Amino acid sequence: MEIQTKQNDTCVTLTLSGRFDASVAGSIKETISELIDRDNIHYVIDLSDVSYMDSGGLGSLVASLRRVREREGDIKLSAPNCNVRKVFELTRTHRIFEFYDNSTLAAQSFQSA
Amino acid sequence: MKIDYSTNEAVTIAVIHGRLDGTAPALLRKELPLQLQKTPCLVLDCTALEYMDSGGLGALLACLRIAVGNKGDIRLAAINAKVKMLMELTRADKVFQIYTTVADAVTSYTNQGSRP
Amino acid sequence: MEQLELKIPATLEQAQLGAIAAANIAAAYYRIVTGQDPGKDNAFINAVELAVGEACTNSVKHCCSQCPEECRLTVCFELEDRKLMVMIKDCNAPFPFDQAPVPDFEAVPESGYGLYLIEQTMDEVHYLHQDGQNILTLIKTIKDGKAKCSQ
Amino acid sequence: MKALIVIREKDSGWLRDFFPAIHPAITPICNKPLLEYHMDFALLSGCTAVRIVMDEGGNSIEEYFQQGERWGVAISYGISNPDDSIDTLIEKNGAFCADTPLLIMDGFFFVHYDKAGDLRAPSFPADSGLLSSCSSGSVLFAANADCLHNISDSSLEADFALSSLTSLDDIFGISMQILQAEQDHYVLPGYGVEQNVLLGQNVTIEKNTKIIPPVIIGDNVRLHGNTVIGPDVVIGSDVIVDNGTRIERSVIHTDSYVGRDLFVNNRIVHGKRIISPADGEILDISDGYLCSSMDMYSGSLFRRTVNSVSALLIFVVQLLPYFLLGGLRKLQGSWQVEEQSVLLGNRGESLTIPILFNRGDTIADKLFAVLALEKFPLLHLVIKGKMQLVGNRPLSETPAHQKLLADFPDYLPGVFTYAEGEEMEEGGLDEEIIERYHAANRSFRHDCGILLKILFSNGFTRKTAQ
Repeated sequence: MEIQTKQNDTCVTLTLSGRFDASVAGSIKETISELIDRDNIHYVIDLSDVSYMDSGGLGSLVASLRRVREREGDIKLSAPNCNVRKVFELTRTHRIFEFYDNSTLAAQSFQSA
Repeated sequence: MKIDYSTNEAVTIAVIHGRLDGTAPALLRKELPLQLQKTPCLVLDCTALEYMDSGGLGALLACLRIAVGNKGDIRLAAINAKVKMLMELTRADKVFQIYTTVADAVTSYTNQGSRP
Repeated sequence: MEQLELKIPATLEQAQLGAIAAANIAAAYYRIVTGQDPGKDNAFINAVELAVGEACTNSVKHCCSQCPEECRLTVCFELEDRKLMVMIKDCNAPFPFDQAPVPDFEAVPESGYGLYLIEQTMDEVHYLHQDGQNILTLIKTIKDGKAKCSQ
Repeated sequence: MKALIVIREKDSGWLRDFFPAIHPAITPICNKPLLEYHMDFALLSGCTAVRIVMDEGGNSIEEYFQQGERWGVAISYGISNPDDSIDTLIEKNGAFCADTPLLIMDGFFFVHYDKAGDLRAPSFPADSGLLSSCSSGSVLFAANADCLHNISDSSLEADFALSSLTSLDDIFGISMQILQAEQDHYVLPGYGVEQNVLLGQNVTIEKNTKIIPPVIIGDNVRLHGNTVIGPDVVIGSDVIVDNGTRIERSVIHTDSYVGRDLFVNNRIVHGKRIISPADGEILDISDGYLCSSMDMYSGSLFRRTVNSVSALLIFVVQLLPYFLLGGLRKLQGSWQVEEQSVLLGNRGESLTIPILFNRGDTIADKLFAVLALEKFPLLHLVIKGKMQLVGNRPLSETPAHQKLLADFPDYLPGVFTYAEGEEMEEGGLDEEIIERYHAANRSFRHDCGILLKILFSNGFTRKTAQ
């Protein structure tokens, strides 16, 4: 799985593509925590290109969200496919994330906030 | 399930507590007829009867037959909505006389005498 | 339908292989049984992929031996008219399958969703520990052609 | 134009107490899920794409509607948070809502419309505004996403109405309204067989079953004998209604089994659960026993009393000849009787009964057989209500028979048997078929016919076994 990072003044956009499962979950969590240490607190994670996510991948997102929320930041997600949505729904974690049609819309929401 | 009995003149009032399902119906089939032998006219106070399944209803019908056999009757009082639905579903409400309060059920014996 | 068996080294990267294989085998069986192309987001295939992926990840995570590469995880697939059965066998210590707690959703835990997801996506899940092996059996039935959700 | 359908748990969650296994948005209204009516409405209004936004359980909806192939419209899905306003939802679903007129259905309600009427664009004026609303939601029209912010509360005229869904009675009431008066307003699955009756595929209707319109029945439904369905009944798909049950003014959901000799009136049946929509009372039928008739109560009181009275009658008629001819046969030594324990039902109760053999060829033996006097010792069992006067051939108490009875719930042993009525020799396959057929279609008239046939028409041809 690849990660592209793009930063603008209000938030960092991470675009993931491929299979977001337990084997890569650890590295994602580290990437985000490094960014947090460099005082980036608002994130948009674009899932449009993620074909599969398991509880490992989900766990890393939940952990990162908890860390970011401690610094009054937020993580917004965009365009999860049916497969990925199902994992959020079944684990009821869809209630703690905000979902947007695409990453630009999610980024804009940080501006107006 | 637990039943306590009290009798005034010719009518026995049986207060039934808990649930009439599982093994309770067999208990009822043994216990109630003994009471019916003494006084065939019986009022079943169902205020504390939470739930009854069809096994329980079957047992009640068996006891009814014994009561009617001895020129008596079993009249139900204060049944809750679930029991009422079960009885309507199985048309058992056409077989039993059902009263809203125990008092009505008891007085129904005094003026009507036994089963109409 | 005879059994298809897959032996995977017990590492996280290889566990991913289990999930991908499961998805493709499920797709193949789906075509055989319904005679139709499963299409993009097929509920049956997605469910099998997720459940087998979780099961493989769990068993790899709890792999007992110090050198996981030697330790092997077996995944076998079997189709019985419309029921796909997937058995995941490993040599780990037995685990209390039926006391596995349902996640406390209010607390939003960061892990422990695996077994719950398996049970939610599969029609039947059975676990037994036999002659030194954990055997987790996942069963999913291929519904009629349109893979409609059963009300 | 595109449609944005918003389903919020806070408006619809109350339904989960009644139907825990399904998402409230696909609760059946009449014989179709609620959301499918919304879909038809969006299509009729000229929408080419639909987005369903939910804050709970979206996945089961997605599995049902998938990408909308069945409706020829592009359906997509969004996840919302419970307290998202319409503006936030428009922002979150920005790509979908960008530069297109929007029909927004936010809330939990039923849209009353007539598919014959033309709901297309002309009825949607240029500016945005409220089209229709009710206590539990509203339908808005926005010429484009950004003019939504100043949605004027000017209510635009619209030729459809909303009714709120806040109680089970609302849902039951609308189902009845559609069933009785508005069947042609909506696209309802099923084939119009006769006035006000819609049938699905593979519907089996057995002997003397009555259907009183208006009735709607789904696919793979089996109505056993002697059932009365209607008026005002909706039956979903994959439903079995067992013998002698009467259903009136009720909705039976898909995958339900309604037991025998029951009276379902003003109820919603959902699997093993019976609900009274008026007061929301729920009765869970935990034991399969209720789903089949109770033996103590099998058949009406009326039928059991007639049973014992006619047994008494035959008893009196046979009394004298039985002792006379019986005595004679004992003298001649052709009297042979055996005790046999027979099964009474599939719950394992059994009863020992005397079996008299029609042996010997003297006048007494033959007369004994012709008058069916071997039945005499069994008649008191009928009077006591332990056996039927006319029923199945009593099966001896053997494990094989016990197993046979497991899938023969209608078995009720009788003194006079169906097999005799049809002059079947014992133990044949067709004898079993006859026994099962008659048991399934048992009715009072039917039993009398068999009885008379046994006693009179083939009485004279009864031979004595040599």
